[in-house]
Amino acid sequence: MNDLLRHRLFWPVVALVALVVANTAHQPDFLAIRTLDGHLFGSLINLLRQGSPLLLVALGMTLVIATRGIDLSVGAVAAIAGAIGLTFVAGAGDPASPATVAIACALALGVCAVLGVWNGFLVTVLGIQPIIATLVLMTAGRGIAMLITGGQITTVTSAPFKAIGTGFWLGLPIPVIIAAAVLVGVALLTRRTALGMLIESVGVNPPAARLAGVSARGLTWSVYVVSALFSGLAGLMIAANTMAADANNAGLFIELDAILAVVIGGTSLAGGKFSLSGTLVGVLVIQTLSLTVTMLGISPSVTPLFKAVVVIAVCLAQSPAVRERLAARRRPPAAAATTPEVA
Amino acid sequence: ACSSGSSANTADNGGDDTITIGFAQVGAESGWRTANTDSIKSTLTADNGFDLKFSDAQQKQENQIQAIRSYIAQGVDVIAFSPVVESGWDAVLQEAKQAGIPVILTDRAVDTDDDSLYESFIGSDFVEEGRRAGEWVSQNLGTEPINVVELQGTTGSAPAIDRKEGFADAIADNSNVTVIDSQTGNFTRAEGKTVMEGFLQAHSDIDVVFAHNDDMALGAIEAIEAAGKVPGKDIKLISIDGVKDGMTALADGKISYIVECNPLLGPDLAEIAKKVVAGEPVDKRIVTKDEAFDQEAAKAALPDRKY
Amino acid sequence: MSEATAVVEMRGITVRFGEVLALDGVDLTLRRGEVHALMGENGAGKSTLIKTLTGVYQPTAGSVAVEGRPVAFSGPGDAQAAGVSTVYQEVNLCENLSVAENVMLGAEARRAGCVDWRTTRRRAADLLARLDVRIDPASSLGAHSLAVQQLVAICRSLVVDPRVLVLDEPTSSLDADEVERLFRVVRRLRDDGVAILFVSHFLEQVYAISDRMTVLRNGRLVGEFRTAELPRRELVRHMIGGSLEVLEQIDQAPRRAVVAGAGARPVLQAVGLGRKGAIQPFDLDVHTGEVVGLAGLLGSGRTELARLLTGADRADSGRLRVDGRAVRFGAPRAALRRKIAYSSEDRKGEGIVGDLTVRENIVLALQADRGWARRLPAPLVDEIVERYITTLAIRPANPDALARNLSGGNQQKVLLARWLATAPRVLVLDEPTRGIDVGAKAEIQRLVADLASQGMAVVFISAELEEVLRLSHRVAVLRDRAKVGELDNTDDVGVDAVVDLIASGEAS
Amino acid sequence: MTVVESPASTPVTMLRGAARRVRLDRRYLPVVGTLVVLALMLAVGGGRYEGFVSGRVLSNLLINNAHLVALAVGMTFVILTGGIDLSVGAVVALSGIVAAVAFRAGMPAAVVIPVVVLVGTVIGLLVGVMVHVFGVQPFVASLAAMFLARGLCYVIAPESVPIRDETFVSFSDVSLDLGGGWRITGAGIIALAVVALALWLLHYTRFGRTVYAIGGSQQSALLMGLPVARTTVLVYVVSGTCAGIGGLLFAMFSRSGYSLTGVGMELDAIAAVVIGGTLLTGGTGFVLGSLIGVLVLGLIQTAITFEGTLSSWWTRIVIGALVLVFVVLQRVLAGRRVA
Ligand SMILES: Nc1ncnc2c1ncn2[C@@H]1O[C@H](COP(=O)(O)OP(=O)(O)OP(=O)(O)O)[C@@H](O)[C@H]1O
Ligand SMILES: Nc1ncnc2c1ncn2[C@@H]1O[C@H](COP(=O)(O)OP(=O)(O)OP(=O)(O)O)[C@@H](O)[C@H]1O
Ligand SMILES: [Mg+2]
Ligand SMILES: [Mg+2]
Repeated sequence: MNDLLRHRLFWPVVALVALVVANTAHQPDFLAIRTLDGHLFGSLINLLRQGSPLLLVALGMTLVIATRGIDLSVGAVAAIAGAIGLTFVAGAGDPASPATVAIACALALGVCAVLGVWNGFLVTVLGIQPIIATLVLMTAGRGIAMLITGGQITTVTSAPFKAIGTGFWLGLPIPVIIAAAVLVGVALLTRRTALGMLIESVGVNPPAARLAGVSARGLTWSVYVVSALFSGLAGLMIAANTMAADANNAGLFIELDAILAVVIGGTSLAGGKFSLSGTLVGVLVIQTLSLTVTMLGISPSVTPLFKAVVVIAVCLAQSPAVRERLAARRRPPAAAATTPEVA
Repeated sequence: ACSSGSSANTADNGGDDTITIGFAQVGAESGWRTANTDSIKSTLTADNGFDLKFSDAQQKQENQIQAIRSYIAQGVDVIAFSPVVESGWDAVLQEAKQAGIPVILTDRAVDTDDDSLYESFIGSDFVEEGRRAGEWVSQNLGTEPINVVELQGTTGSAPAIDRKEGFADAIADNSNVTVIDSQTGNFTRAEGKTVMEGFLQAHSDIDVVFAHNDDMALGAIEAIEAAGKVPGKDIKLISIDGVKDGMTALADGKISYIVECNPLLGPDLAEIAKKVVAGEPVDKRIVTKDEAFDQEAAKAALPDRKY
Repeated sequence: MSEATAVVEMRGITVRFGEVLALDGVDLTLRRGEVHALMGENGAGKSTLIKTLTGVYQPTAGSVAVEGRPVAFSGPGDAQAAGVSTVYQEVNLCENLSVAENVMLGAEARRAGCVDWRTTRRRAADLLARLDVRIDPASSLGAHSLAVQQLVAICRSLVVDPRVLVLDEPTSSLDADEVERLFRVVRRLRDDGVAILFVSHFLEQVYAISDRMTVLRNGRLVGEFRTAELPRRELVRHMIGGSLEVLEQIDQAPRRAVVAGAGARPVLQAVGLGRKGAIQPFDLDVHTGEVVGLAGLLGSGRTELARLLTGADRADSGRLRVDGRAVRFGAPRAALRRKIAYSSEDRKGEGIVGDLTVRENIVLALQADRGWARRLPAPLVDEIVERYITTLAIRPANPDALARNLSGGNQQKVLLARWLATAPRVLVLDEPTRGIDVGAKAEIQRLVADLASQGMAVVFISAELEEVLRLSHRVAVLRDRAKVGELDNTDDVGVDAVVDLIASGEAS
Repeated sequence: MTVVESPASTPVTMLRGAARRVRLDRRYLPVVGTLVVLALMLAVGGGRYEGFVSGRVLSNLLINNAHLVALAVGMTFVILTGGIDLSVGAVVALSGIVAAVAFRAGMPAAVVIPVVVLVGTVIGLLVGVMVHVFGVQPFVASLAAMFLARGLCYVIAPESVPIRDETFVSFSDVSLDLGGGWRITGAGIIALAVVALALWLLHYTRFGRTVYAIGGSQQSALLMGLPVARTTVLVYVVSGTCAGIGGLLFAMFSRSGYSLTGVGMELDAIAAVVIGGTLLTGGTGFVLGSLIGVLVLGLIQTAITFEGTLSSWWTRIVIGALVLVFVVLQRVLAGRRVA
């Protein structure tokens, strides 16, 4: 019981459950999952589908943050990916052919990889602070996306492309499958290999990691590439969701949501230890929060207030000070360390 | 030497009657805005006797004020702009007035006590747009009890406030029409879709969607279709703007009615600007001719729709 | 000395960190005008006791009284205000500020609400002069070596005219000269009636300066003793608890082995290697099975030399050869590829990765060398970690403890384990015994000798000249950031010879 | 000795003194780098556009960005401690709205102005308490405060509210002509006063020194016995207050309050601070740098207007590119730092 209470993710999960309960109380079939033509439908499925792009972006962000960095350009990169994907499909002879769509996606992801390389270059080679390095692409990126779409909202009809955003496979929404696959992939890659530990060492103490022969530059660099790739994938999903490449609004402010998700999940912005499951919980909390606003019919003008209250509540409950107090009530008093570090 | 910004611009002080016009655009936040920009850029050309200085404020009032100040410093002949916000322009407009540069507003009005700060306003009436949408709903669908959900524009923006108000006004005396929910979809397709998905979860009895712009309506269509319903039949959609994608959906019967909000302000602006520079009197308020379309009208209009 | 009045009385102090009972009912009495040594092995609880005194930790049980009045400091600020001034074990200063600012921070001279920089700087300069630290007070602290920083930290503790001065291993990276200077100041303060709590693993220093000592073992109080009445062997027995095995080890600590195959090709050879502003070009050969000691005063450039050998810093002149082949190290990684490892003197800044576990810290370098894709198999990791925890007696012996929660000495051991785990051919150790207790120090020295006899080449840096001499086959002497000579360490070479060389720059 | 000082000696010694100071303090290099690039940009702009380097255009830099100067100053404090404050943009909107609504309700300027600044202070205090007492990460704490402030804006008045109070309007109309096209407004003077106050706070008070110490190492600052708790909270209070002042200045600038003002303004403030040579990791930086940073951003905006033909997308791309050129040049000039 104590262990459970002290778990890092205890309060975020409580918040998540509370939101789900509130929704269910308001709308009893909130938890119901129906099948329609063999596809799963229902609020929860919707939630997962809508949360998929955010999860992708947040996964990349988690890795970047673990190295003490931050990537503000994710939204712009997503917009670029969507713009490239849809513009290519629109221009192709046969928009409905899977081959066209495959090429479009490959092209978009390829460009995103280049953008990631660019970010990584600014951070690792030129040594520009990550927040500014990625701010450059955040600003310019939407311009590039608009340049690609000519300032229009490109609209296309292409069934295979649309499937990326709204399709089903084995009864499950394709975006959910993609996001889950990426999550599992990243988890395996970081936890089954030594990648996770090495990234964390770079985040905790860069000089020490360097002396230990960790190729900090290579790792940091690739983390930005990964982040851009995942953002690109998210961008394709966002574009496919409405089949429109909206250079201005696709993935707008997604960087803030992603960072928030990462932090709610218990990964510190100071770098170091990261938690992928935490990020997943964070994403679910944020996505459920947005849905709750609609479900409960909260007025648009108080929506930000509502969000602020929930975020503050989760953060305070998670805070060491409050946990210490809670723990103190349950156990014989412990030495309260005012500094985390000990000589 | 180059200290006084208001010194005459060298480009047009000879016999040559090119008009230097500084245009401060809001941004490029939507397809509508891009069409608006295109119209202005393609009308105010050198061939038509204009030297256009164009700037994009990226949706920020401070950038727009900055741009106007800079136009004053550069000594243009006319300043035109689409204000991001209604209020807060007195100071900079005063500066323009002192420098003797006439100002023309497009698309959105400014809220000021001093009418002399600008020459003319060209644009639509957002309240009227909302009212027309509301009237259509009330007359055509409100013959039996219906539930309406509203997809609002960006919270606090003038079009969102005015369209909501106009719509509410128009349906006020029809007890059949009830707005059961209203959320912001931020004028974007993606959010329009997300919010509509939420609406569909939260309410099983939606008859009509009123979207403050076409993009949100298009997003809502996606959501309705994904939920296995037929837009235009099970749920009817009304929206405002009349961009090409919206008109296509209207022609396909997915949207039932669109109130136009005409972005092609270029020709009007050119005409007014010439008059203002020539010192001729102009109307203080020029409301653009906005049409409204149903399916038939859309089919007819679509082939030569430019934006 | 007569029983003077007690300034600080700590009674029954118990401190618990989660499962770890760091202190268990410990008493400590500090009297006016005495130097009181706090003794114990690594992890015995010395630093924790000190931090409890200064309010960094709140005790689970027990009481603290200063001048007879019970106190509960809520932080070092409080303690300082009550006249308890402390130098903590790791240098805790701000590298981004100047030396003068670091010394005076929180005690700046003020005039009319404004910081009076002129007076502030002058007072800082005076204090530095008192310890004979000859550096520019306006220079940035980060530009100075760890030893200098330690001296600055000591200066800082003297700013407020303390009634109680707590020094947690202040001498760990100071050379003999610096220590003597520090002791002069300490004695003067003692004579002025200040109570001084002193922690050190150097027994000579403890015996030279302290009047009385309190010995801790495993978080428990062993007892309080008068220094004059406690023979060294007895003290060590108290510290390590009964068994005298370690003592024997210390006595028969290895004397250097015979120089192996002189004239053979060196594993590592530096020719004219140098870096502007850091160290002048130097030549150095390191052979297999050889321990090369680096001797020199504080700031003489030993660390810089070591960093150039191992790619930690890039050389801007000269060449480096491994097995006779020219190499160029752009980063430590390149050096590690060639099995050349460097253990930094700055374990907090460049050594320990605090938020990782002991296990991860130990295998970090090995894993980095293998590449991320080939994770070390878990059984192998466990075996390695197990082995080093046992050999180096790392405490707590829990591989899953966070490295930052270990005591200073144990962190040093973890660091050492990291480099040993990579099985290097050349191991460059910069102050590896810094802050390590007598037993562990003997163990490490033996380890170095053993490794050398098994064919490893070791470059050994230590502030303790005796230690360098005891272990090395050859000693390279540095002065003013230049290598000034080299000695074959035959039996007749003593500390004096090296000191002469340092002083004159010529081999005697 | 009564030697008559040779006329040449004064400037020479002065120069030497300056040179020594520059050589002494590598810490000033980033700021100097920023200044040099600013000058470079002016030169290029002046060559390219007519009337670019004129008193009027340059005065406009401060007039148009007075609010941003206030924000950047507050942000500098926070960033120096290694924190970040994302709430400032929303606080600008909130205090602007509060001002507009209060004036609309007929309250006198003497009441409204302090209240408006206080709004910022309170939000800053909230962030500070969350950060320090509850150990919430600054990014998240201030993000929550941003939502909170934005939400309050919508609740108070979703529409844009004009300010017509005569005292206020006449005060915001204050404009001193300095000759040659140069002028300064009341807002500009307030902004400069904020900068001066910040300079004093940071360099001549213990509070300021503690700010730097915390940025260097919070743990060390704590063990050094500095008032870390109080300072951490205060830093956010300062930033909040500056944001309140920024809101006031923006209200003077736009003579209205609007719930959507200042979206993304926090990023501009952060960018200005960082361009001004302050490290986001804390501990190094100068408030004057932040002032220059704001001017640089303003200059980029001005250059774009002068270019006159950029489409929306090219505007964004060019802004991004200029920021990049700037940061890279500054790094080259200031030399590589160990990250
Ligand atoms: N914050 C903490 N969390 C968990 N354990 C801790 C913490 N601080 C100290 N310890 C444990 O308390 C014990 C005492 O540590 P302390 O630092 O006081 O030792 P020390 O006597 O100073 O040793 P050294 O000579 O190596 O510096 C150690 O076992 C250490 O691991
Ligand atoms: N980054 C730096 N910038 C400027 N000077 C430095 C820098 N690092 C070290 N120094 C100076 O260079 C000299 C050599 O320092 P180094 O640390 O190499 O000496 P050392 O012999 O290892 O001494 P120590 O016993 O202190 O470790 C010292 O005077 C130090 O202050
Ligand atoms: Mg210790
Ligand atoms: Mg050294």
